[in-house]
Amino acid sequence: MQATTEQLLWMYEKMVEIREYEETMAKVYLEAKLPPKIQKGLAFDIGAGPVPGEMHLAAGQEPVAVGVCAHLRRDDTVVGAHRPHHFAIAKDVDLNAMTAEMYGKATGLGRGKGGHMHLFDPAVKFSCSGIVGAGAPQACGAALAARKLGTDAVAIAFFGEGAANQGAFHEALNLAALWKLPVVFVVEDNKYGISVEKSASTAIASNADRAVAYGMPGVLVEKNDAVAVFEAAGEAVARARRGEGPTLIEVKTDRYYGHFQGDPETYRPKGEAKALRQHDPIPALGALLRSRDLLDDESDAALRTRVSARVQAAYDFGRNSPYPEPQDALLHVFAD
Amino acid sequence: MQATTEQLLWMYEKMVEIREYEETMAKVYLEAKLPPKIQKGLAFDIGAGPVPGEMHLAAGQEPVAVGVCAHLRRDDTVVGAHRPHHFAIAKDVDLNAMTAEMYGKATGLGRGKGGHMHLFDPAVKFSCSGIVGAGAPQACGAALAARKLGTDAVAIAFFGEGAANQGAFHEALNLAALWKLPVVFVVEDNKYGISVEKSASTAIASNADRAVAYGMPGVLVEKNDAVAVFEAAGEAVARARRGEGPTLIEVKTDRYYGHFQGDPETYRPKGEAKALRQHDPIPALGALLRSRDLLDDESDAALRTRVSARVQAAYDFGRNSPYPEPQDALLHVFAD
Amino acid sequence: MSTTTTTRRLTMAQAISEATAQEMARDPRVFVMGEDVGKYGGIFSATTGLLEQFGPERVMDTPISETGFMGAALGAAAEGLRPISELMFVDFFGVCFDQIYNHIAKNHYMSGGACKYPLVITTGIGGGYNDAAQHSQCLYSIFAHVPGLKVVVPSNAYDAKGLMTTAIRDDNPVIFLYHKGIMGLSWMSYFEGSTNEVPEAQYTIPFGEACVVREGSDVTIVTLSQMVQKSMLAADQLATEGISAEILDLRTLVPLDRAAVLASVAKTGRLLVADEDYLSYGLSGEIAALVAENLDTLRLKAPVRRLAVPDVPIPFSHPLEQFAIPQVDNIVASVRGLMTFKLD
Amino acid sequence: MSTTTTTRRLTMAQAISEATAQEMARDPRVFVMGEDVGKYGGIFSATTGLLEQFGPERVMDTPISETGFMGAALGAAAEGLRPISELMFVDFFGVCFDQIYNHIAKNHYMSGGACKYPLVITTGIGGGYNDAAQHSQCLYSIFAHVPGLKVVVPSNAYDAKGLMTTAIRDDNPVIFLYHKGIMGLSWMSYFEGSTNEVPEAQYTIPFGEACVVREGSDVTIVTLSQMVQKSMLAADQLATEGISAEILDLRTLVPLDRAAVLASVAKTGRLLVADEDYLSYGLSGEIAALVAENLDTLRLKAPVRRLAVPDVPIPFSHPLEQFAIPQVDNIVASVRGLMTFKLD
Ligand SMILES: Cc1ncc(C[n+]2csc(CCOP(=O)(O)OP(=O)(O)O)c2C)c(N)n1
Ligand SMILES: Cc1ncc(C[n+]2csc(CCOP(=O)(O)OP(=O)(O)O)c2C)c(N)n1
Ligand SMILES: [Mg+2]
Ligand SMILES: [Mg+2]
Repeated sequence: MQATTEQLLWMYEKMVEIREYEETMAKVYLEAKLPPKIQKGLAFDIGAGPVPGEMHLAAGQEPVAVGVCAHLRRDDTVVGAHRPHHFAIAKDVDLNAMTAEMYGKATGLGRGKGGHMHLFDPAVKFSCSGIVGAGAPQACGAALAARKLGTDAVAIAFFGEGAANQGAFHEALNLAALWKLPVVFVVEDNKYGISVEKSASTAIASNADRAVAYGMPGVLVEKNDAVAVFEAAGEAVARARRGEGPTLIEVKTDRYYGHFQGDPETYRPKGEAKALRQHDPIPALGALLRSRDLLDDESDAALRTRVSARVQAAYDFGRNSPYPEPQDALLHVFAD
Repeated sequence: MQATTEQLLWMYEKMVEIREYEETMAKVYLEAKLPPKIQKGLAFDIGAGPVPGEMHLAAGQEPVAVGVCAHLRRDDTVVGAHRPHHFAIAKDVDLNAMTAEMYGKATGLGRGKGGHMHLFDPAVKFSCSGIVGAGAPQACGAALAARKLGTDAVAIAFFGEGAANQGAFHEALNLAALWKLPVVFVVEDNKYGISVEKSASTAIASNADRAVAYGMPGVLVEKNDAVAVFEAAGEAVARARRGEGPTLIEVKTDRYYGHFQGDPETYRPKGEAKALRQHDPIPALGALLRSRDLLDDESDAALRTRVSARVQAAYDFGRNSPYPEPQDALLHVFAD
Repeated sequence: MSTTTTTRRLTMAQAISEATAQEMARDPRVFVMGEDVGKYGGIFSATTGLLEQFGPERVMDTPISETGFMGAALGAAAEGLRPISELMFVDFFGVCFDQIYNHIAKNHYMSGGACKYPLVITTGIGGGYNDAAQHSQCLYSIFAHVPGLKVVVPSNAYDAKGLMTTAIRDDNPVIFLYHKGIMGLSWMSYFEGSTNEVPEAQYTIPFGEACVVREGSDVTIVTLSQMVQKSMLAADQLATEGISAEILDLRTLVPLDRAAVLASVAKTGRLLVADEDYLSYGLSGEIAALVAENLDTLRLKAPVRRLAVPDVPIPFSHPLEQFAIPQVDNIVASVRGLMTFKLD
Repeated sequence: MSTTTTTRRLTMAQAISEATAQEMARDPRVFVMGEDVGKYGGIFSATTGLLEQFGPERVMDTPISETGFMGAALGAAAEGLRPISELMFVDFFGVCFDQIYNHIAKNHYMSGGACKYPLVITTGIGGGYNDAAQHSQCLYSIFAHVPGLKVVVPSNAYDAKGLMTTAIRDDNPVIFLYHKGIMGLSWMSYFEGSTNEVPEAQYTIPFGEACVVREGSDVTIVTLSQMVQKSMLAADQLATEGISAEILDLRTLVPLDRAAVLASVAKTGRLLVADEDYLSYGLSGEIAALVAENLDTLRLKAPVRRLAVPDVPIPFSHPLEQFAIPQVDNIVASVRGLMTFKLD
């Protein structure tokens, strides 16, 4: 399956958008979290600033999100994990409401109740979870619903290579294969589960080889490259839509930041992150586009201006939105 | 690995013992459970009689237990599941105390606290659990301990084909392979998880094929035959003892009774159980022994008399032992 | 023209499957999944007849993958379906509680109300038939402790049908816990009071309304599930001794009918909580605490008493299990004990 | 000759890792496993320095397989080892609770005392730093509700070291829950009172002994974990208003020091339970129930009050979270409220 010009340009623009989103967040997140504004003796205060709490950024992992989501419709479901921004953006989650959510604002997707690991946008069928591995069975449920409702919608479960050792992974893959559900399981192998290297957590080198255990196709995408992901995902999504069942894809990708912001990364070889950036997938796709005369300095600049406007508008929206009333904490435990 | 004469005779005798144990239990279990002794309107009363509660019998599945346990020492660990008698007997669990436990007596392995799904005999490192799949990680822990303590003991986790779709299976296999633990995982494929056929629960035909997902050897034993199991298990146990890591074995075996006693078995094709008994593994091994002049009518009869004495003594012991005092229910929540 | 009224007695199991069948007929979004819910009809017969009536696409046997199918229930509910997902024994919740309490219970809240998860988890609870420590627990306190789940614990067939219908129609996750010893199974002794008259037509019973199942003036027994039936027998016995016990069947723990508890205790001045869950940090404490919080308005004649499993796993052996699980005699003795006090 | 006494202040995280290191040095059977306990030193620094000191065979990073390694801890404990197994956040218990409560907690009982499982589960609890609904819970009530686990919830470094040493030496499964907001981490604001003087030598603190951390005469605040530190600040404020609060730090929930609660309430006549777990069906109910059960001997001046998370998931946003989790001001206000009553 070959990407159309439109798809290539869409992937490029979305990757640029994700990257800018994450780089902006890296800065915003640090606001008011460092001395001398914080408790004496602290180096950093996770609970301070306009965007408090944990923050897992996905810079470097853009190809996985865009390569898969390029094939999706609004009515396809995506379930992400604790590192969800790239998927959310690629699935066209409302950027303003998503950003407001991370600021904890009343205008946020979850009116400030969810935060960065709990983004729910039913309009585009996006959700995520802070519990490793938990999304995989949930994606099966969405796929089951599609079958029961007679649509050809598909569901994607995205998770990290660390999650592939959680029991939920196994149960979900068996269920999906057994019931021939239209799901695609996509493992982002960014080499680490927090500090633990894949080789210290996973008995085999590639999770794609685990597909055999469920009688489904397993595909390894060896390069952190949007077009490569696009091709693998295209076949998997098409297969799912045709009612032929699930696929397991693993993509070797790169995490540019720490596991979460503030991670001392002492477990990581010095300079590793820097070296990874030598193979940045965004300029790589840019170069491809240029080689095909689909991009030049001017259109690239225009695109980046457009993206910037969107991203910065979202941050402005988040920052300037009002907080919920404290007692609104009591609302929404149950639907009426 | 070829079974010695001693091993063949041991397996035969143990299978005869297991079968007699289960057939006796099937009768004892029914005592006082049928009308007119029970609540009016009931067809059966699970909570009545000398051996109340659930009862899962393993008649037909003897080859799995003896073929594996023939390779084990007292200091090797066995973790079984809710259908544990055949494993317990093959692991030389104290037959009197085990039987007394099922009668709920003070002389039982667990002083009557555990019952048939919860048999613990630390002297021979046997335990089991009523929770499907739960034993697999526990066997990994025993194997880890062996490594840490510098012994060459191994651990066996036995469970049904239904359990192989539980998350614990996946986590345990990955852990065992990752840490190269001396464990052997043995799946008893008796075709059903209660009423659900394997094809309705498992995406692939053989769980042995799931070994690939962990980079460990996977072995399918296609015949419900003690010698076949013995050979597969021999290599796996030896490999574990040599420190070369785990193996996954699946054995196709047969369940002669219902899932539990009292199971209406409406889900099972009529006559299936009867047909399975045509391939009874006990006479099959008997025939092999006879063909090698290792068994004749006389020695078979002597063996059966010996076994019967043991089994009936155990039931007598259980029946005649005293009940614990009611208030002993309060003891043993914590060790002092 | 005349209307014929026939009275039907159903077991609680029949009532639950009837409620489910009627709701499945009414609403095509409802479907059932779980282990052995199909051909077997549910180990405790809560789904008997459904496969025959609705076929395998709406009555789905699952692998033994509770995390898998509870998560799938959530995913399907998010898409507008209304799954009923059976956890065969509540004791197994530990293999899938993350899906239940971190997701099914919280996603509506975390989404700020944007997403709904209309699903029912049915599960068997309780002991008394020697199924030992991993198959005999009640555990409803744990489901009631974590926010976001409605918790239903019926004591008889009539209530079970109405509450199950309410549960299926509720837009929130509901856990519906049926005690095995009141299902009226043909293979387990059960309390007769749990099998009663059940109208054939659909009806609902609102959540959060406890039911005074026996009026009395000397003591209030706050209870639920099978313990309601035990309390009824105890009350009969107490009546012969001249002690008049009022029995309050909570029916739902979330929402909890606090007003009904307080009203009854205000009337009788004495409270016994009769519970089959573990004693500490659970239901019996919550009900007792309710009284402690209202000591400014209540006039008690005796301190509060709690009867529950005394913080031990459920033992297998018959005499041990009978000791660990509160019985009719224990209720009688506790009430007698309460009558000996004379506060103020 | 003279002995030099140096006073050392440790954070609670340092105290826990020191207790662990000293016990590992003393007893070769002790080992640690969990996610990121090695090179990272534990996400909340409970295992910092252990890998360097004891090497990877005794400090084992695990895959994200909580059921796998909790089960492995059980299996290893059965063989005589003494594992310390970290569940990174208590919130994740739902993926592995079956191993914990159906096996680790019950196997000793089900074996009639024949088998022992000496192991410690360490886990981070609590909110206050905007980690939202799946990373901010306390949940200790659930662990205390199911029988077979000892439940330890320290409030400061001194106690944490002594209790951790006791935990590792205990022949039973112990769950040791440390609140992230009192660990003294360099990246999270914390309550100063939790960092205190800790002797270098090993010592133990027995389980089941609550500690009066502040004496008072008007009201008893029964509390634990971070809420102890909040209560201390509240008591300072109340003192300026002439209200004398006694603060009882439970330290362990199983065993529970019931006598200490009753003694303090007998003295003050007023009880506030200050808790960071969910309100209903949990710890605060249990403590209130204790009072309700002893109304024949206690003379109360006010009804019991409970302060806890009001049965909502922990919301992310700062103002919402501050509202949901009881704060110093709420404690002050609740105590003031208690002082307005005059029962009898
Ligand atoms: C069940 C569970 N266990 C542990 C955690 C803590 N945790 C959060 S992210 C993470 C690492 C996840 O690694 P991976 O799946 O590879 O995703 P990545 O962070 O690399 O994107 C861990 C252990 C969790 N959230 N849930
Ligand atoms: C986690 C869990 N889920 C469900 C059950 C109920 N249950 C007990 S045995 C059983 C079937 C097990 O099938 P299998 O593993 O094939 O073993 P078999 O009974 O065939 O020996 C089920 C579903 C359980 N005990 N534990
Ligand atoms: Mg990763
Ligand atoms: Mg089976």
